[in-house]
Amino acid sequence: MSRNTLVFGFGVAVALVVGWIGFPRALYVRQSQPVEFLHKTHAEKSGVADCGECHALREDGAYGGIPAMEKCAGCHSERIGESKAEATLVDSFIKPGRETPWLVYSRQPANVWFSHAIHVKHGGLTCTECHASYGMTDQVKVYEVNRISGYSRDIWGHSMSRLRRAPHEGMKMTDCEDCHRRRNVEVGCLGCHE
Amino acid sequence: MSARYGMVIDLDRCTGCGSCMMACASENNVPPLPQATARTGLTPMLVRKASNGMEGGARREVFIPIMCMHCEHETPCVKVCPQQAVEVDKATGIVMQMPQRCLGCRYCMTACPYHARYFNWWDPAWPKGMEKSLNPGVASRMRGVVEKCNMCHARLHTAKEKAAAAGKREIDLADYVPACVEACPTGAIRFGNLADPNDAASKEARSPEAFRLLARIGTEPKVYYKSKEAWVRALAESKSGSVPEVKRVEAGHAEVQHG
Amino acid sequence: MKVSRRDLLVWSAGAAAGLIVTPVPWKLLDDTSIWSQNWPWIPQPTRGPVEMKQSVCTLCPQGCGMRVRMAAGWPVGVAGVSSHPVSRGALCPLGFGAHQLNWHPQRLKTVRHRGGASAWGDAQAAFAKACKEGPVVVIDGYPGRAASSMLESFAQKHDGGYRVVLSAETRALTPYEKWSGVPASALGYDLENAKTIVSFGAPLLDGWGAPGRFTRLWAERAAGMNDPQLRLIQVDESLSRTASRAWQWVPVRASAESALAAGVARVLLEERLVAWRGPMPSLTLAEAAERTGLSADAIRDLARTIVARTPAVAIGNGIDPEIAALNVVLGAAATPGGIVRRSKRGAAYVPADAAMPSVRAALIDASVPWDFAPQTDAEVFRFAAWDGGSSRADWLLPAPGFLEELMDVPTAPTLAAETYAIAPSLTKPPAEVQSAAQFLGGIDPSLTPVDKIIHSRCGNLFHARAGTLIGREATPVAKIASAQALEEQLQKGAVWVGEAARPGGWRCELKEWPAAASGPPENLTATWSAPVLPPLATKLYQESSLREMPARRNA
Amino acid sequence: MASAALTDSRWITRGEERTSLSRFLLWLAPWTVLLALGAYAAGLCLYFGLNQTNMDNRFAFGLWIFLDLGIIALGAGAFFTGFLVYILKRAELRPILNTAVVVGFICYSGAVGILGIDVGQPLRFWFTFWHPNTHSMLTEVTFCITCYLLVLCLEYIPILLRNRQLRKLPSFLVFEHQLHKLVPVLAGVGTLLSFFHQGSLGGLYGVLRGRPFAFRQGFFIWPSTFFLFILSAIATGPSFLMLVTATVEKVTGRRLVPQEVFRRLGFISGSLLAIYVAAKSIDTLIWLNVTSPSVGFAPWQYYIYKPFGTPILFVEIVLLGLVPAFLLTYRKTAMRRGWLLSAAVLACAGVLLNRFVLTVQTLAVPTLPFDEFLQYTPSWQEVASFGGVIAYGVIIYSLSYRYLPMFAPSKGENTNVSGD
Repeated sequence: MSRNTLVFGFGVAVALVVGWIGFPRALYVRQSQPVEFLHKTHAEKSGVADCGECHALREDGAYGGIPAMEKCAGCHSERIGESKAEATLVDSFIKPGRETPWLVYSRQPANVWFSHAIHVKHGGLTCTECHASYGMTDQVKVYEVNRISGYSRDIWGHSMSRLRRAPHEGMKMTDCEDCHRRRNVEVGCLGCHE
Repeated sequence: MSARYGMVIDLDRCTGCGSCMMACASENNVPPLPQATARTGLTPMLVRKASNGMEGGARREVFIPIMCMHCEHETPCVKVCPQQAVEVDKATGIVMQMPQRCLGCRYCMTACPYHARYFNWWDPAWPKGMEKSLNPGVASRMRGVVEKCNMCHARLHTAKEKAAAAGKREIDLADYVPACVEACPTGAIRFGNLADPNDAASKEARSPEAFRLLARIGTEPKVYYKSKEAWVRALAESKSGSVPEVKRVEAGHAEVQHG
Repeated sequence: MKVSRRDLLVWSAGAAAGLIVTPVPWKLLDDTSIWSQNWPWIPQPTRGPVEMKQSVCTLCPQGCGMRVRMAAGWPVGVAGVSSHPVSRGALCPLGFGAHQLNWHPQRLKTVRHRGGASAWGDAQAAFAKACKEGPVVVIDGYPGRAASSMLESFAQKHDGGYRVVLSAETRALTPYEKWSGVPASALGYDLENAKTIVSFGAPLLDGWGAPGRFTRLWAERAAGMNDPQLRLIQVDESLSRTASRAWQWVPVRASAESALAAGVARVLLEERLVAWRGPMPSLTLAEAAERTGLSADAIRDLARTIVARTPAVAIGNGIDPEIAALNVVLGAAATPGGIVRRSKRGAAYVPADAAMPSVRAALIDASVPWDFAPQTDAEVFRFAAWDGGSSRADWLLPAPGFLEELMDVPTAPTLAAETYAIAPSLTKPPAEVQSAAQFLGGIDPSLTPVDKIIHSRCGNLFHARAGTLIGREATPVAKIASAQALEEQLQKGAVWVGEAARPGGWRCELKEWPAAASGPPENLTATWSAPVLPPLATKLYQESSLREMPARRNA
Repeated sequence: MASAALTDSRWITRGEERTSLSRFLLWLAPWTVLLALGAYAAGLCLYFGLNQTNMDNRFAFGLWIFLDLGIIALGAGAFFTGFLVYILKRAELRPILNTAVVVGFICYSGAVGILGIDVGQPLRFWFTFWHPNTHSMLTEVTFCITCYLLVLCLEYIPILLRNRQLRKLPSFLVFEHQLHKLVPVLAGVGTLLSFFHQGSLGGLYGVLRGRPFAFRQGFFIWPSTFFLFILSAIATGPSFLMLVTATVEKVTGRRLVPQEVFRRLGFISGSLLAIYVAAKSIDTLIWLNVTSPSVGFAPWQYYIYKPFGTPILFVEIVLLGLVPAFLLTYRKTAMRRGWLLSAAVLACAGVLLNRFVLTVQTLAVPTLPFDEFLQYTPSWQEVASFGGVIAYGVIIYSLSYRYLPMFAPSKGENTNVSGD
C-alpha cells in the first residue's frame, strides 16, 4: 500500500472513532434526577398495578403527567426509611412545598401537541409501546440532554445511527409519522403541532 | 367526515372595536413589541377600514376584519412554500402554517393577496415575568419565521382531546370557537363548518348578501363577509370593480387618497 | 518519520471522507436546526394544569363578566361570559389583555416617597401624623364597594371628607339630580325598552357603559337592518366609530351638541310634538341652525324623526344640562325606555373637585382614574397598581393589581337595575402590596374589613329575598337555601340582579330652561382612563390604523 | 529588500505582464473595505434578525431579491457562452469563456450568499432538500441554483488549477486534466440547470395567482414569465460579459479579446433581445387584455401610482429593449465600440428594470380595494450587504485575472482543448 493510502486510511479511521465514539459523549450531558424515584418499589409497596393510577388523564382529557408534590406528600409527609433519596424528597421538596423538577425523558418541545387521551382511547396504545417497561424498573435511568437542541436523548433514541432500534426507541417526528403510517392514521401538521 | 371550517363576518355589525385583535393576540401568544409598527407588527387578526369614497355627510365607513382567508383552492401560500411549512389540513380545511418548519423566505407573503401573513421581524419578547401569562396551548414563535391565523387550532386540539376522553371521534363544535369569534361583542363573526349544509355559518355563506374578498382570483377563501349595503359588497372586487357606479366612487377615492 | 505537508492534506481528505459516514455532520445539521426552533432566549408558555375561573372585570366600574383561563396558577387568557346579564359575553378590547397587566413594566411594587424609595412603615406614620394634624380627605373612584365603605367610615371617623370621582356616565346624569332630588348614582338608562336613541356625541358603540350591554342590544335590534327596531341617531362632528354604524348620522359643528338639543326641543314644543309643557329654550331655531351648521329644516326633520318612534331618549356626552332638559321635554325622564330610577337608595356623593384648599392630606384610592390630579397643597397618598407617569403624589403606594384582591362589584353606572357581584382574588399580589382599605384597616383596626363587609352584604341580599342570582342558570334569591350558598355562588362568578325599575318613582321639575353649558363638553371618548394600557394594546395602537393612541388628559 | 519580499511574480502566469503587487494591493484595498462593511452589515442581519432591513410585511421581498434576480440574469452569460462554445461549437467565443465562468461563479455564489442572509432561518436551509414541496417554483430554483453553483465550481476549478504554482503539483495536474475533459459535459448540464432555474425565477412571480400584477398564464405548469426570464437572461448575459471584459480592458489598459468577439457577442445578445422584446410585448398584451381582467383587475389600476406609471412599460420594452436590440444588431452601430457598449449597458439596465418591476412593483401595487400603495427604501444594511457582494465579485475577479490565465490560455492549453 502506498503511503498516501495509509495516511488517507488513518484519517478515515480517526474520523470514525471521533464521530461514533467521541462525538456522542461530547454532545450529550448526563444529568441525574432530583430524587431517585424507583417505579418498581412504589408499585410493590403501594400495590399500584396500573400506570394510570398515578399518571392519570384529567377530566378534560388532558394528560396529568408526573403527579404533583401533593401526591408524594400523601405518604412521604415525613421520612419513611433512611435512604438518601428519602431525605432529599422530604427535606428539599415536600417540607418547603416545592415541586420536584423532574427531568422528563420523553419531553417534547413546546410546539408539539401530543394527546395521551387520543392515543390511548382511540389508538388503543398501551403505555409500554412508547415508554417501554420503564414503569417496572428498579433503576433510575440516566437523563441525557443534547447540548445543542436541549432535547432529551430519548427523542433521537440511544443509537446514534438510529438503525435497528427497539420499537419504543426514538420520539422524533419521523417516529410518529412511521407509526401513523403503519396504523393508517392520517394526520397533517395540524394534527400534532401547536 | 372532513370538516371545512370557515367564517362569515357580518360587516354591518362590526363596530371596529378591536376586541377580536386583542383576543387573537392573547390566545396566540403574539408578543407586544414596542418597536413594531403597522408595517412590521404581528396581527393575525387585523381590523381594517374602508370607505365609500365620499366626503362630508355622504361618507360611509366600514370596518373589515382581515385574517387568513383559508383559501381552499390553489391556496397561494401552500403552492409556493419550498419546504411544506404550509398545508391545507385535509380534515379541517384550515390552512396551517408551521413556523418551526419555516425557512423565513417570505415567498408566501408575496403570494398572499390579503396580506394576512406576518413575518417575525424581531425575537418575541415580553416584559419581565409576563411569560407566565402565555397561553399554554400555543408555542411562541421565533424571529425569522412567518406566521398567520391558524384558526385557533389550540382550541381545536382541546376540543379533540375532550372528545377523545369521552370516547367520541367527532368534536362538539360548541367546544371549538376561535378567540376572535368568542370575543366579538356584537356577534358579527359567525364560525362554523361550511361543509355542513345545515350549519348556520354555512347557510349564511350562501345568502345573497355574502361575498368574499377578491373571489375572482379563484382561490375559494373560506372566510366570507356579508353586508346589506351594495357599496360594501362591491369591496369584493378589486378597484376595477364590476359594479360601475361604485367603480367611479372608488376610483375617485383612489385618486383622492393616493394622489 | 517526517510528516510532510502533503501527508497533512491527504490525512485531512481521509478524515473528511470518514466524517461523512459518522453522525457528526448529519446530527449537527439536525440539532442546529432544532436549536433554531427552540432558541433558549424565547419564552415558552409554562406547562401546568389549565382551569377556568369565572369572575368580574375590575379594571373599571362597569363590572363585565369575565372568564379567566388559569394555567399553572396564573391567568393566561380572558374571555367574556355570555350568561352575564350586563356584559352578555362582551368585554372591551383592553379587557382581553388585562391578564397581562400585572406584569406591566410600570407595575408598582414598592412604596415611593417623592420619587425615592420608602417603606410602608414610613407611609403609615406620615399618614397617621396627617390624620392627627388636620382634615384628611379620602377620594374614591369606584363608590359602592365594600372597600369604599371602609374608606367612607374612616373618613367619617376622622372628621375628613369622603369624596368621589364619579364615572363620566354618572356625571352625565347629574342635572336630573338637581331637578328631582334623586342622586345621579340611583339613576340609569332603560336602553332595553328604548325605540329611538339620539346620542349627542356619546360613544355608545365605543366604550360607553358596559360595552356588552349596548353593543349587544344594537346588534340584535339595529345592526344591518333597513328599518331597525332601535333607531340610533348619532350627532357627531366627525364620522366616529358610533356614527359610522348609526342608523343616521347628523354631522354638526364642533361643540354644537347643546345648541342642537335646544333647537330640537324648541321644534318639539313649538310644533306640539310632545305632551310635555314647560319652559322653552331661549335659542331660536335660526340660531340653532347657525350654530350647528345644519339647516332649520334638518333640525325640524331630526325632531320629528326622534319622536316618530317612542320611547326616545337622548344621551349626552358629559354634563350637558340642555341635553338633560331635552329628555325632560321628550318625557324620557322617569319613563320606561328613558331614564329610570333603579334604586330607592343611592348615595348623594360629594364630587372630588380637583381643587381642595385647606386640606392637610388626601388619600387617593387605586380606583381613582389616573388622570385625576388633585390641585392641592395637601400631602397626597396615592394608591395605584401601576405608575401611569407624571404623578404629583407625595406617596405612591403599591396597590393590588388585576384579580389580585377580593373585591365586590356594585351596580355599574347607566344600568337600569341594581346588580351585585364578587371578584375573588385569583392570584396572590406581590409581597409589598396593600390596598387603601387594608392600609386604613392597619391604622384603625376597628374598621370592618372588606371580607366581613362582603359577607354581611351577602347576608342582607339573602334576607331581602328580592332579585335573581344569575350563574349558569337564573335562580330567584327566594329559592336559594342560605346566605352562605348565595355568597358561594357569587364567589364563583354569579351575578345578583335586582328587580327591574318600575316606571315613575321620581319626577323632574324643570322650572326654567337651563343655561347652555359653559365651555366645550367633557370628552367622554375615553370614559375610563387606564393608568397603563395592556401591552397587547400595541396591536390596536401601533400595529394597526384602527385607533389613535389615547391622549392622556391632564395627568 | 522590501521590494524583493513584496513580489508575487512566481504566481503570475508565465508570459503575462501584470502590474506591481503594491499597485494591485492598492486597487484591492477599497474593495476590501467595502467587503468588510458588507460582512459587518450581513453579520448584523444574522445576529439581530431581519429587523435590520427596511423590509416589512408588505415588502416581504426587497432590494436583495431584486438584485439577486438581477445578477443571476446577468450571470447567465456563463452557461450561455458554455452552451455556445461546447454545444453549438462557436469556437470564436472561446477567448471569453474563462471570464464567463468566473463572472457566472461570482454572480451565483454572491446571490446564494445574499439569500443566506435574506432568509429568516438560514440554519434550516436543508429543509428544502429534506422536505421539498415539489409544487413550489422556489424549490425548483433552490435545487437548480445549488446544483448549478456546484457545476460552476467544477468549471472554475480547472481554471484555478492552471495557476503557475498549483500546476507544479502533479496530482492537481492530473485532476485538472480529468476535470477538463468533463467541461463540455458540465457545460451541457449547466445549460440544462440554468434554463430551468432562470425559468423558475420567472415562474416564481408568474405563478402568483394572488398578485394579478405578476400572474401570467402559460404552458403546462410554467407561466409565460418562465420563458421570458430565460430569454431575457440569455439575451443580456452576453452583453454583461462584454461589459465586464470592456471594463477590465479599460482598467488594465490592455486589449484582451479581439473586437470580433465583442461584435459576435453583441449580435447574439441583440438578436435574442429582439426575440425577447417581441415575446414580452405579446405577453404584456395578453396579460393586460385577458389574464388580468379575468381575475377582476383592470390594467389601468396598476399604473396609477407614481412612479410606476405607464412610462415604465415604455422604458422597459422600447428604450431598454428594442433600442439596444437594434443597436447591437445593426451593422453600422455594432461596428462602433462605443455604440456597442452603450447598447450593452441599455440591455443590462433593461433586464434589471424588468426584475425590479416584477419584484418591487408587484408588492407595491395594492390588491385589496382598501389597500394603500406603499413605498419602501432599503436600509443601509441591505445596501451595504449588497455592496459587499459586489466587492467580493471585484476581488475574486481581480485575483483570477492576476493569477489565472483568464484570456491567454497557454499554447498547451489550446491544443489540449482543440484536441478534444
